[in-house]
Amino acid sequence: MPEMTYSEAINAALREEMQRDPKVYILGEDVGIFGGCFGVTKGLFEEFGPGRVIDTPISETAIIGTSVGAAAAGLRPVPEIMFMDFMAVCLDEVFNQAAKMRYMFGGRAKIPMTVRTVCGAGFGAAAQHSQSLEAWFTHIPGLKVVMPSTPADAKGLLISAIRDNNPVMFIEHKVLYGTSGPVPEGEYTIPLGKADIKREGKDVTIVATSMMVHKALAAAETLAAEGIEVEIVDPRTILPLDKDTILQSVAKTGKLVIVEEAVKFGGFGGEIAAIVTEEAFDLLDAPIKRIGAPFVPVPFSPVLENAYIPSAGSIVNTVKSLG
Amino acid sequence: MPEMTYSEAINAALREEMQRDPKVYILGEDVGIFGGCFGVTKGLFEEFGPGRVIDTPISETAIIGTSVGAAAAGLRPVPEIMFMDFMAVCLDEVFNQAAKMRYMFGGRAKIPMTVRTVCGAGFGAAAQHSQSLEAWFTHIPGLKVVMPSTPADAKGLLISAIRDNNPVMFIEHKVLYGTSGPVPEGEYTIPLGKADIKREGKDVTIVATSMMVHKALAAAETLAAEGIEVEIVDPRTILPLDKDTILQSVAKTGKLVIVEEAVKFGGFGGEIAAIVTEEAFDLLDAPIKRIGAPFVPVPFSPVLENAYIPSAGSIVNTVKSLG
Amino acid sequence: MSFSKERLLELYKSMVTIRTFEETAAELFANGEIPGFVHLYSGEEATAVGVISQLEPQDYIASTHRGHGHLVARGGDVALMFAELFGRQTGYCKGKGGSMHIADMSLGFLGANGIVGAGLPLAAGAAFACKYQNNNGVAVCFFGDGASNRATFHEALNIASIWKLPVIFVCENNMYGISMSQERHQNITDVADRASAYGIPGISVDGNELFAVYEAAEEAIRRARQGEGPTLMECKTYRYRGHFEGDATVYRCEEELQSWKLKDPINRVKKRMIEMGVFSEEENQAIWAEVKTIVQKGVDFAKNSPLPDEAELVEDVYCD
Amino acid sequence: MSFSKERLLELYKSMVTIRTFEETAAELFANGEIPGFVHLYSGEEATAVGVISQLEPQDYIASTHRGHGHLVARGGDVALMFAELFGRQTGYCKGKGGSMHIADMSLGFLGANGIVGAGLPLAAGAAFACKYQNNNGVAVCFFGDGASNRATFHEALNIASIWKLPVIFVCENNMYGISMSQERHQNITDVADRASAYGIPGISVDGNELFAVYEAAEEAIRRARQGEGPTLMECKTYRYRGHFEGDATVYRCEEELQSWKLKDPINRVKKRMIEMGVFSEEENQAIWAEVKTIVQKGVDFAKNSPLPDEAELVEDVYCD
Ligand SMILES: Cc1ncc(C[n+]2csc(CCOP(=O)(O)OP(=O)(O)O)c2C)c(N)n1
Ligand SMILES: Cc1ncc(C[n+]2csc(CCOP(=O)(O)OP(=O)(O)O)c2C)c(N)n1
Ligand SMILES: [Mg+2]
Ligand SMILES: [Mg+2]
Repeated sequence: MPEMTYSEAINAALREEMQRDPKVYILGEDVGIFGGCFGVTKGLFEEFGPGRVIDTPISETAIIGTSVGAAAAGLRPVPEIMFMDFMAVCLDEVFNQAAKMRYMFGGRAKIPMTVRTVCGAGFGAAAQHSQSLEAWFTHIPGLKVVMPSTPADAKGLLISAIRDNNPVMFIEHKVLYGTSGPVPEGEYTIPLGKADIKREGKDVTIVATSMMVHKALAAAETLAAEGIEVEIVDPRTILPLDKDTILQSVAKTGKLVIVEEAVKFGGFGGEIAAIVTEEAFDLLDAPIKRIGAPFVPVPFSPVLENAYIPSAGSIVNTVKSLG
Repeated sequence: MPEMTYSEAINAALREEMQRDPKVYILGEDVGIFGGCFGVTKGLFEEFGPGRVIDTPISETAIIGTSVGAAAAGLRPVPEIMFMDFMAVCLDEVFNQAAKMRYMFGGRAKIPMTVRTVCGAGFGAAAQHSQSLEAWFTHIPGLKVVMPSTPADAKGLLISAIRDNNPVMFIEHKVLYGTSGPVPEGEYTIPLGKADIKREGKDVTIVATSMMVHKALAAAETLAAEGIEVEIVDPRTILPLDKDTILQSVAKTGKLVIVEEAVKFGGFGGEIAAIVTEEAFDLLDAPIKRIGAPFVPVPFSPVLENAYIPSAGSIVNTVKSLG
Repeated sequence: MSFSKERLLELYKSMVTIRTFEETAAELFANGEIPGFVHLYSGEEATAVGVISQLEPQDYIASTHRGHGHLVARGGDVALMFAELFGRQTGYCKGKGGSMHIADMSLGFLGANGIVGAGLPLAAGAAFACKYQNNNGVAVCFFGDGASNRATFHEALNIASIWKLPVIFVCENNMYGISMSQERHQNITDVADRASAYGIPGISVDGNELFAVYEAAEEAIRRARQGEGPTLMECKTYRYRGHFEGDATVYRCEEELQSWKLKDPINRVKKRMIEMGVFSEEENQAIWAEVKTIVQKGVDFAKNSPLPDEAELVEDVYCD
Repeated sequence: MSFSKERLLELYKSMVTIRTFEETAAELFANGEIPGFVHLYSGEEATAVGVISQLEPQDYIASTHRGHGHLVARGGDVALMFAELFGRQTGYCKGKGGSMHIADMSLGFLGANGIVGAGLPLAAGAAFACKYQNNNGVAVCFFGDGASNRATFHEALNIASIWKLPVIFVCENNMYGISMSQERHQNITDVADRASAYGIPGISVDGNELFAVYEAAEEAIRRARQGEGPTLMECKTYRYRGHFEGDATVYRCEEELQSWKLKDPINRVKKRMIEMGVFSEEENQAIWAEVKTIVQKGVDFAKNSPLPDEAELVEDVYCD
């Protein structure tokens, strides 16, 4: 399989879907002639022109609001919100409009919109450009929420998201853009709502999302050297959540550690922990442990930011603490 | 103790704090001559005049944004957002500005703002006027989140919120406005971050918030008749969360049911469940059960809305299912 | 602007249907038969009809919390509307939406909306879809004077202007947003003056005068269809009833209401039609009676319709 | 507007300090010594200085992502600024904020801001506090041409107008929001024209001409202090560098940049001052040298400052 970066994989998914379906278009700030703030949409403007790769004013409410209206009227918009932290300026359009229209209208509308956005710390971008806010979106019926961790997942999941007839939040991680991995040749999709076992193991289950999958993989290497075999479950789609795969893994290992980059308190990890406690209490041999960011905004100074982001070391220690 | 409605208690807290501190003012849509959409601010305009009880345009971003600026400049604004569902149109001002300014500025700012807003279903107000979105706010470091369930709590907590030097989300429940209860005479405050045991019991702990405290109390009566004594913990402030009181109760009962009106998936109940699993796993004699709304927007039709809102009956059944 | 007799009767009947629908809804609400919030449109009929009567099947409408009039003008089925207000299974939204969320996608009616100002970007988006697909469609967005102070107004008008979208932004300036009078909520007299901030035409008309609304809308729709971009159109009008049913309207005076009733949009059309010899007072009575029957039938349909089944609660959230 | 020699030198020195600060930061960033995002202000100095030099101690400023120039003009300490850019414990924000969040509450400087347009309602709120406390203070908000399309612009200007707040909204129109040129992002030429939508005065000036900015700001500040309400003031200017450091500026051409360099705000003041006999070319050189020393000292201070301690991570979230 050819290697591609995460960024290239997303670019390829956008290109292929735009080639396949003329109803697909992308819009956002600087997605056109600039090629995207992180370069993800590079070349698309040249290929598809200003009618389908649309630079917008700094008007997030209009970016999402017009996308919802266009989706209701039959198109398949793929708006980009430059940083996930900015979602709060257009959240009404996502959660009171897009997510609820179908239900409020008695099943008589569909909103096939995929909002691409970028989460994560690690760039020294500080408190308003580094957050992981996926938990908010998982609490909203009507949405789907995707968080790919590898180039192959990113491509296959983005294609599925664009073809899905519901509003999807597609959350990329800025630190992952430059990472490479094998990507299958030819057209393929990965179903939304299907977790992936990123590493098999029998001793402890780790559920990790986005960037944290890589931290978990690094921790797993260290732990393997000490004879502890962890199984890493990457939900990939956190809404809908593939709880069966998680429960099956816990049934095997009896132990669960959840790792998220988001602030731990009120994070999505709590939902996973609660589900497992509720549905598989008897399978558990130890308390469920969660690892996430401390209860502070993301700090700027790299020394602090480093201390903020959950580390492979803390995963190793937590797994070991389970005995 | 005199009886007062929840609405009157809030009104009294606002009046007393405005009398006490000239830096306190209130603003919002129709809070002035109209007396508030739910009548909560009645009489304040007449008493304090248009300079301190300020009718605003339909501009939630400006309502909260100016409040943050005024708070940074030394005032103590108490903005009202008419329905919690509208918070999404001014969320940036709450979470990227108010909540983070102190931290981003290295501890050199304070934002003493109390945002009053209204959650909850039960009015036939449908999907955009009935939500309980408190979970969003608990995930944001820098905020405090209060959800009173009785008139006495509402008054004492609102006074504490207004005197607090941090941004506070004060979440009222529209169905509670008309309910009555005893309220202490004279000035009193209830500290933010201190749970209250609304009923003592030894068999099962129920943690319930806002309107659900009353459903839990009703369920407790039924259960008592069958010989099951539940203890009801009302956190009152969900951020900061008084986890000690919850853990102490679980230490006594060994069983925990969490009840929230919000959509269960991704709700704050998950955080409580996760904390207890993590910190008190060995105390638990049964799986933690959560009760919350199903994964759907709030429906309009009263028959559906009734089925949507967690009921005393479902609490009874859940408690019994723990054996 | 010249109308056949049939056309005039059609417009008139549409206005009468709106009024009758709303006054009937008011009674039903007062009797406790309709739950939730209801915002009625009585007094503003010329605006909905003057604009919507000119739309084609492929066009879109984004409405407001005060949306019944827009859907009636679009040819919505009053029986399905009442059934929705009553929360019945047979309603437009199967009882899941209620008054604030009635929609009819088959009529391009993108829904009433519980969020003030939310319709503006939605309409711009629908207009974008028309332009993108080159199908000659246009979109109309209704919104209030109060809504003109919301974020969405600004962002939607700016983007519609630079994208030259076929959209007509119709401000129904009824002088209040709940209790807040226009002179207290903005420092301008004509909302239409805001058009210049986006480099688009703005026009302010007497929203109680059907033909004034019609004429302005005709030009705005023409511009939109011919690729000349959006128009901001303001219709000055007045709501007869409270903001929602139950509002005691302490913030305005009886004289103001009465002075507007003298300019009643339906009466004005009626007078003109009688003058023009389009119909007699008798024929007018017959129209009201006919409409009343239709509306009453709608109410009966609603009342006799089943309530939703509890199992429906969890349906219609996602699409396959 | 007549200036003493001292006053002129003060204004000039402020502009020179901004330029020197920014060009030094650019070098440090290029060398990998400054982490994160840095948005530099070179070329826009006349705007910051023309406005801010007229403020009183009790006044407030809300700044932007491109905020260094505003804080320097307000008398911010360049050493503390560099320490913040370097993420040091001694920085303005103890290293927690970085370039995008530098604040100095003791100077009424409500912070740079990472959210475009967020400053407008914040400044209106600070102005409200001044008016509420009757302390004769005013607030100034800087924002870009791009920000003028954001929700916050609309809501803040409307509310400031009806509340007659002592606030000056200063649009730094540098013709681009990142890669998006003004002619692509809005259908008007002068952002100041949007003032009429709120019933307030709007004025557009050459933002590269210190005295033009000064004069317009003087009147706007006078109005604000005398209770006449807000002003929207647009300064047409240009940023010399990329949007952020690292931006290759593919969206604009070299000629455009060069044509603006001919209108360099610092050079224009310098020429005028030499003509007026305020200083000689030699004295001018001495000023640059003096500033360079101060800036270099600031850099040294930053470099020699300790990094934050890990324990500080969890401090400063809540206030007692
Ligand atoms: C974002 C938002 N803010 C506030 C409300 C509450 N609200 C509902 S209708 C209304 C007044 C609307 O006034 P206007 O736009 O003039 O329309 P009108 O009711 O006069 O037709 C308000 C404040 C809301 N639904 N949404
Ligand atoms: C709400 C929001 N949207 C987008 C961005 C990303 N962004 C940062 S600066 C910028 C351009 C701002 O343009 P302008 O307001 O003209 O200021 P300038 O950079 O030209 O000084 C953008 C789009 C942001 N920080 N916040
Ligand atoms: Mg109105
Ligand atoms: Mg700019």
